[in-house]
Amino acid sequence: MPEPKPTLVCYFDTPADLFHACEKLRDTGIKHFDAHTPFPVHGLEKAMGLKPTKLPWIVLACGTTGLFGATLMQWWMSGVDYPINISGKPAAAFQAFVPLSFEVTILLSAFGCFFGLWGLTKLPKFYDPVMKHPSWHRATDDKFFVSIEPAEPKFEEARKILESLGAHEMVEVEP
Amino acid sequence: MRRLPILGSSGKQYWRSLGELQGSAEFEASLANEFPEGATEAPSGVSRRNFLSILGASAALATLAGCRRPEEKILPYAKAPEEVIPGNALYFATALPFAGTALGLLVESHEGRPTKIEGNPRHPDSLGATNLYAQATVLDLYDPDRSQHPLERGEKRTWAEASTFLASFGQGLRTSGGKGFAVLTGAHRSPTLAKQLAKLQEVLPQAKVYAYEPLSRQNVREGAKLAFGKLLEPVRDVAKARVIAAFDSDFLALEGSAIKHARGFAETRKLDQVQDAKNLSRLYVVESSMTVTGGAADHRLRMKSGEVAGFVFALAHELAQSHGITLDGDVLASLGAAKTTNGDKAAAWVKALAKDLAANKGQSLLLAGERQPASVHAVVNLLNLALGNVGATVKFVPAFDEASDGPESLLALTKAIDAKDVETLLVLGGNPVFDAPADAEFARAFGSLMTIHVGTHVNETAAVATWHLNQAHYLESWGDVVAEDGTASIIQPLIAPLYGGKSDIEVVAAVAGIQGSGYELVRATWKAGLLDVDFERKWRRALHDGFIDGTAHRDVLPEASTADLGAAIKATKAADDGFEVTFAPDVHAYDGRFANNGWLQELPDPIYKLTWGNAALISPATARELNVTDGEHVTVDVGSGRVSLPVIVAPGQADRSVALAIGQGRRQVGRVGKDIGVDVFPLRTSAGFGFVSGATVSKGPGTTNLPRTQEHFQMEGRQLVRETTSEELLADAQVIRKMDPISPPLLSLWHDWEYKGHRWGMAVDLSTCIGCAVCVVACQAENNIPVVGPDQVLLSREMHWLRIDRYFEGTQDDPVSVSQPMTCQHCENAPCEQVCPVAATTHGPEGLNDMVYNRCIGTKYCGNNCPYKVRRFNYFNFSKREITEQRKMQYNPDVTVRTRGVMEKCSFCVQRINEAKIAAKREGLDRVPTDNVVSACAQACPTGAITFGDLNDPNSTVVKKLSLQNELGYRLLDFLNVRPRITYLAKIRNLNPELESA
Amino acid sequence: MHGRYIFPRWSNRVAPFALVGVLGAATTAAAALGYYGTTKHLEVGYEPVQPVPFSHKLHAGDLGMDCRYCHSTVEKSAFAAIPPTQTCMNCHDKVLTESVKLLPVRESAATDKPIPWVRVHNLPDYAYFDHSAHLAAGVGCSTCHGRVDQMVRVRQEQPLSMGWCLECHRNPGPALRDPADITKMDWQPDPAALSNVSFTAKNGRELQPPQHCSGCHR
Amino acid sequence: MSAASAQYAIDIDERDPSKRAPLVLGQDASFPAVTDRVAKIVEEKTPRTWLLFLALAVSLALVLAGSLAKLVWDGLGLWGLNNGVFWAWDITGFVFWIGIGHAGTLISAILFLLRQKWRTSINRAAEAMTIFAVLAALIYPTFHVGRVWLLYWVFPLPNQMSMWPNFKSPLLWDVFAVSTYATVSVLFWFVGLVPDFATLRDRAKTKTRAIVYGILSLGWRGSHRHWLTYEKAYLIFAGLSTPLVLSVHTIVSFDFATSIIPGWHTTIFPPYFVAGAVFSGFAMVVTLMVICRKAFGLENLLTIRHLENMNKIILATGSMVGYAYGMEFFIAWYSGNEYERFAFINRAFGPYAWAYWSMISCNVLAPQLFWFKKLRRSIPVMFAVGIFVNIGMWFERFVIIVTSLHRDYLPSSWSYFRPSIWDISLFVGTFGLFFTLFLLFVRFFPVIAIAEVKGVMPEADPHHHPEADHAATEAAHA
Repeated sequence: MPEPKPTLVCYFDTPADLFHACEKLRDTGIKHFDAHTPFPVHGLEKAMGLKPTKLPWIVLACGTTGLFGATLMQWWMSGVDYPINISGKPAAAFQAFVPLSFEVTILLSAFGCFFGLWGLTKLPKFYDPVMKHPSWHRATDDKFFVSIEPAEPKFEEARKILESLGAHEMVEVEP
Repeated sequence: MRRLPILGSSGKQYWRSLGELQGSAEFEASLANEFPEGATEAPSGVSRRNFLSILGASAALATLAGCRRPEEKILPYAKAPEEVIPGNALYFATALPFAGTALGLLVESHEGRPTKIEGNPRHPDSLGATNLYAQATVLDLYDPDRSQHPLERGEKRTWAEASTFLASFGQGLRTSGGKGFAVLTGAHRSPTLAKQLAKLQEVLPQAKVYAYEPLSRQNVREGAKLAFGKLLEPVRDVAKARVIAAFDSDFLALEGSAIKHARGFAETRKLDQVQDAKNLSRLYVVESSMTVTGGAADHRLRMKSGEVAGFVFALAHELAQSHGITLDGDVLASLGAAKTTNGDKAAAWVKALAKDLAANKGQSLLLAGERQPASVHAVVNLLNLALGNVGATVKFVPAFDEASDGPESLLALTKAIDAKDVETLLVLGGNPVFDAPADAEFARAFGSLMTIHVGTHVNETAAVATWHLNQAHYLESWGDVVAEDGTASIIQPLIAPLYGGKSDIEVVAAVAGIQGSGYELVRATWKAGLLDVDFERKWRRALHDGFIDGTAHRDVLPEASTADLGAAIKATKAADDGFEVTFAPDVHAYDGRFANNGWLQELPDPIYKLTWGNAALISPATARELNVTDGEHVTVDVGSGRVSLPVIVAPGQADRSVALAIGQGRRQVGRVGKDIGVDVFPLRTSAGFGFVSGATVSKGPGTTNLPRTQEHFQMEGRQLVRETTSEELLADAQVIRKMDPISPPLLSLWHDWEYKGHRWGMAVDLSTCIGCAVCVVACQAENNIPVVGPDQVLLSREMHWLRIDRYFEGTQDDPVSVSQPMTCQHCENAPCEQVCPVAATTHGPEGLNDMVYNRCIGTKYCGNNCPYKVRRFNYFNFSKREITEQRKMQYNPDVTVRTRGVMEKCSFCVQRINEAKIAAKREGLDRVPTDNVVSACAQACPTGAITFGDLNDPNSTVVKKLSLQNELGYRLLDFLNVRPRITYLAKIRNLNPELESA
Repeated sequence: MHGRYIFPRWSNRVAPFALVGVLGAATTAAAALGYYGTTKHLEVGYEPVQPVPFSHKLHAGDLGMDCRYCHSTVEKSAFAAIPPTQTCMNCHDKVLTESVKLLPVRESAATDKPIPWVRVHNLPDYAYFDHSAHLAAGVGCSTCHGRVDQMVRVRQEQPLSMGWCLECHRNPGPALRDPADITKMDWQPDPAALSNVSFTAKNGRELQPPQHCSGCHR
Repeated sequence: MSAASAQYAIDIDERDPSKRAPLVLGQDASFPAVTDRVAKIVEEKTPRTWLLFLALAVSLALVLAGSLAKLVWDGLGLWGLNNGVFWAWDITGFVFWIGIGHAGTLISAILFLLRQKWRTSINRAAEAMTIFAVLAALIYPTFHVGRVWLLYWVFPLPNQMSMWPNFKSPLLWDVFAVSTYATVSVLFWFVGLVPDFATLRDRAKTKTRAIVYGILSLGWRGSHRHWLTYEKAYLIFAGLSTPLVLSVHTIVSFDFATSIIPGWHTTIFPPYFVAGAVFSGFAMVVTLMVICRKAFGLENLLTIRHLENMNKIILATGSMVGYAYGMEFFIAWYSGNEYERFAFINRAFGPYAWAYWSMISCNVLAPQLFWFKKLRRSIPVMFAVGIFVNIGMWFERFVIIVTSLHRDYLPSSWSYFRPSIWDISLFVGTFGLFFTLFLLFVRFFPVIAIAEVKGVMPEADPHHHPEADHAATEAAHA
């Protein structure tokens, strides 16, 4: 196999600088880059040209499953499999099924949301090259990092752009 | 007639007797290893434990279903006794001697274990019902604290040793002609025992026989003597009476043939149509403290027991003066002298009552309480005679024997002992050392003798006796007994003596040197007696029926012979206005003999709902005067003795009259009765045997938390017990219905379930319910309901499935009282069911509200949501707590014994329903024949106030009972739309217009 | 900051493996409990050794004795009584009087001490099963007890669990037979009955096998 | 108290009263400062006082363990319950804790949806409190049953009895509602924690810390591709939790509202219970926050403004609850149903009047102090009121449950409930559990959502220009 290429990592001081940098990279048609920030910088996805996430659809699917699954289960268990006269009410009394169906809907939606999140973000991923950057510890503190992935064809172009914008500690980290 | 649960068309065959089996080896064997289901089904090693292990098991099996079950053994009979079908109950007829009469019983037996007592429908004094004590005797049989061996000065002896002793003892006596020997019996009514005693006196001419009963009926007999010149006993036929006047007499619950009285009373209160309200009887009660009878009265006048005599005299006088009742001149004169009426109300009563009685000649009935002096009984007898009631509502029959069983006989005995005329004493049953009148000083005298005590328990008397011989329980021994009206019954054993005890008959025979077992002796009596010709057939018939046909006395028609009456009347003390103390049997312990019976101790007394012990009842006014409240102690001093005990402030109690219950505070008693209640015998003298005036009562030190099952006796203006008067009812048949609370039309969100097959339901007639609480004990016996003890009752954790609610209306001092049996209503829209998260309580196709113990996880939510609060939770392992090897034998194998942590409640005796249904299936029937299921409460009810059956069966008793449900019927808390299956029939009082105003 | 710990590359593969492992273990555990935890597994096949090597195969099978000769109460009572020693002796005081195997029986007969048979079919005490009711409805011995006539030593054939009872109570048709065949061990439901489920006993009585709680629990 | 008064000076923005006071103050108003301030709590060496409190809490938790063991061994008879009052301290404690468990989710979810930025400083601790409170609450329904070893029967698991639970039972709804709530709260909380764990990981001085926090942070590296999904997930969680938190106490109230016992059977219960829950929840948050900010010097992140806002909510919900109390009485009278009327008269004047009036004074009267700005902003006052409110809310549940049960339809079955020593020990024990968990939380987890706080600071905005901003204010002054 070809020997693995390094990743380029550097950082800016303010969200604003990062924002401009990302816009630049995006406009130059650079795809394989990422921003690492201590908190979500608003509008950055536009600056990076990212598509919206599919998470809501996953949650919707789970929620619907929960709703119908729970209702169906209650109907079958108390109405079909073993109907019992309880307080003179009909065996399958849908009025009584509402609360439980609701709760299960929420529960499954929540699971969908939780696992969907980690699924889409491919976490947990304990090791990542960018963490090798000597000042990485500030990425979760007060600095705003940019990383150019080795897969990026316009790798060198990206480096120039970042240099021009005065990125700090431009380091190539081994994969 | 009500029939036994599993008696189908072929029911009678069960009523077979043990007679032919008696003596046969198999029989003895089968009884000797009297295993319950054990006989074929019980796990061995733990053999008899089956019953209780049910609960262990239900927990264990439910939870540990995971692991292989432990190996279980099955022990079949080696030789099977005839007619015992493992798993099927048998019923045998026998009789219980009680309170001067006999109760004919049918005893349910499982593989030789008597488990439940029912009344014998054909017996004149039980009429298929029972009283509290009959129900509880089966628990007594298995009382682990029963005396289990003969004792000589407290040392264990075998029966072999005891027998040799008895033989030599008798031998010695016979040589001396019985000099210095005396026998002390209770008020027994056994021909065979009488015969043995007679024989004893033949062989021991110098021996004496004394009789003593702490609740003696001597006054009644004396009263007859004073009025008619001979010892007679009254037999009342309340059913024929339209005006009933009871003077300090609890004849519906505790005096004489109470069940018969209650049934008769109920007859006179039944309504088949509204018009019958015209012919209801009217019950007047004059008494010092509220009794069951007083609670059922239409008019109740509270006065000291000591004032009753004066009142009765006044009444007699009034009848003679203004209503042309002819009385002997001397009597009339002394009546005039001795009559007293304390207050206008009493005066008004005399007039009104006299008028009502006079207007109902031949169909009125006067009764005097057993504790009232002979003179009062005499006057009452005369009035009954003069009013033409004798022969109609009351008959007189010859007394069973002439000997007195009153306190004076015990005084005589002590005198004889002190005079060294008596040196050896044989005590047959009873407990004179504990319950003798204080002034007899019997305990002292007793100690100075060589004494032999025969008894089922090691009581105070046994403890100090030279010899104690453990007596066989009446369910273990052969005997016979004569009912009030003379009807004789054979007492046959249901089980071989658990501890090899002997009956009093056998002991006397042994002393007299007569050969033969109890069985032979009893047979001998009757072979020589009525049954002489064709003996075997008649004997079997007698055992089968439970009584001997044609033994009832034909009544003697007495004539007035009042030579000594005048003097007696004058001699009758009138009450002063000091404090009076009255003595009555304790509901729990009776005269002390049931002090170790858990069912009875925990039974709430019918009026004030006290369990476990006794208290002094005082009126609210007196409580204010003494400045005491519930539970605070008072010291009662009658000069000869003083006692300190807690009070209950009792609405309806006569002012300055303190009611005490005898029989509690036993010193020598088993684990149940230990340290329960206060002994009041120190206050009871032969002079003040029924009641005594001139006592001093003062607030004493100390307080006791009284374990009562009801704390609030007001109805808070709620229509729980609905009642009206016959007048109002006749005026407006809908008067009860108009009491329905205003509520929106009861609509249901959905279609109701249909109940096509059986539809079990119950009717409770509040007009005839006297609140005697027999149903409560019957329920406890039938359904393996645990006893929880006073500490738990104090936390209101009693487990009774059926309770009797008591409410007082009117003033605190002089209230009217009503009682209402309360149990699971088996609501068709049961609120308890919907809240159970695991569906442990659900509805069956016949409308039963099923409670499944083994599914219950114990959230207790159902109990919260029950508007009637009839659900009971096993907060501890109550059933396991109280258990002993013997106790287990009483358990009903058809009812699961509940474990800790599960809810329980009335099941409408589902085990009886299922048995009947299965029996029907066996016979290929589609449905259970009419009235083949009777719930335990309905079966035991003396008045038939509770009826149970199939609401879908037009012929069933319950449907007939509900013929007036549109007028009198109502369902409790109906507005909740829970659709209870129990219908209450409103209480109808029959008031005397002249007294309403007064 | 130097010497900051950085996870090794392989650590990224741990998570997926862990996930698969946990899920796998959970499913296996559930499945195992579901199978081994039930009476179907625990009770069926229970075959204790009896104090007397009594062979149902010999008596009920080869000799063709009717079940009710010994279990005489089965039609009258909830309990199918274990026969008293008497019953054995009815024959065995003539047959095999010397047999060593029968020693305990003769002893029992002589001493009146019961033979401690080991219980095979055991229901919890809170479940009230009634033999007579089932026989009256036309449910035969073999339906619940299996081919006892082929068992040298009696063995539990059915789980006797509530679910198992309900199966039949919900659809009794296939188990119903002519009362005459009650003890017929080789009886097979006729295929017709299987298809068109009949809910009437052969004596014409309409059957409603209880499915409500108090049908079996009191 | 000098610190407090100091903030009081800073907190009102002299320059422009129309402008809200900033959410982060003074020397802490920079990214690294915020990180330090919060992370230090976890990193500094264990304080003595903390150990002391932990020891105290743990010993109480042991009381809990003991009480439960004894309870399971001997049976429910240990408690003061009787036949009639089948529920008392057990369900009271359950509803009490569940109620407290409402504030967290409310803050993190509803205030998030309402875009209330001030929530960021308090939501983390509040959510933690929620979870611990729910755990404490779960003890009661679990152990108040007679046969706890069979509790699994409430779940619809296939079994050889072929029995299913009863889906008509409010108690079953409860099981699902509460367990769902517990689960979702934990997930939500954890999602919020991940970025902060990453921060701790990257600051870690020791290898163990790095590994532990590394695992907890799942390897979070602040990638914006992740932030994008993350923020959506957070929003969805908020959207799910909002109806959930409302449903939970609604369903808890169904336990009573769907029954037929006077005093329980009341349609007002759902909103009234939710209001009460928020009420007690916020009271608890204020009580705890007041202590935390002092103990860990968080005055600049947890400003008076935060506390004041919470007190306003306490005042509002307290008044709602007060209104509900009044309304109950009106309806009881208006219904004309004698049983209803009695139930409420009995509440106020019956044997448990003492409980009723303690409830009124704690819940309705105490919060009224917050009408006054000075009191609303006074640390001691809010601390006291917070505690009163929680006492009052316990009494509310006690009053509803016990006074309704001890005297219902038939006077013959009326009784009086007295707690046993075991009722008390168990309740005290639950506090032990709660505080043990909370103390561990403040010591090892970031008590304040670092990333979120940074997110609401003006510097966080990519288009933020400090000097321009300054110019604007200058203009305003001119």
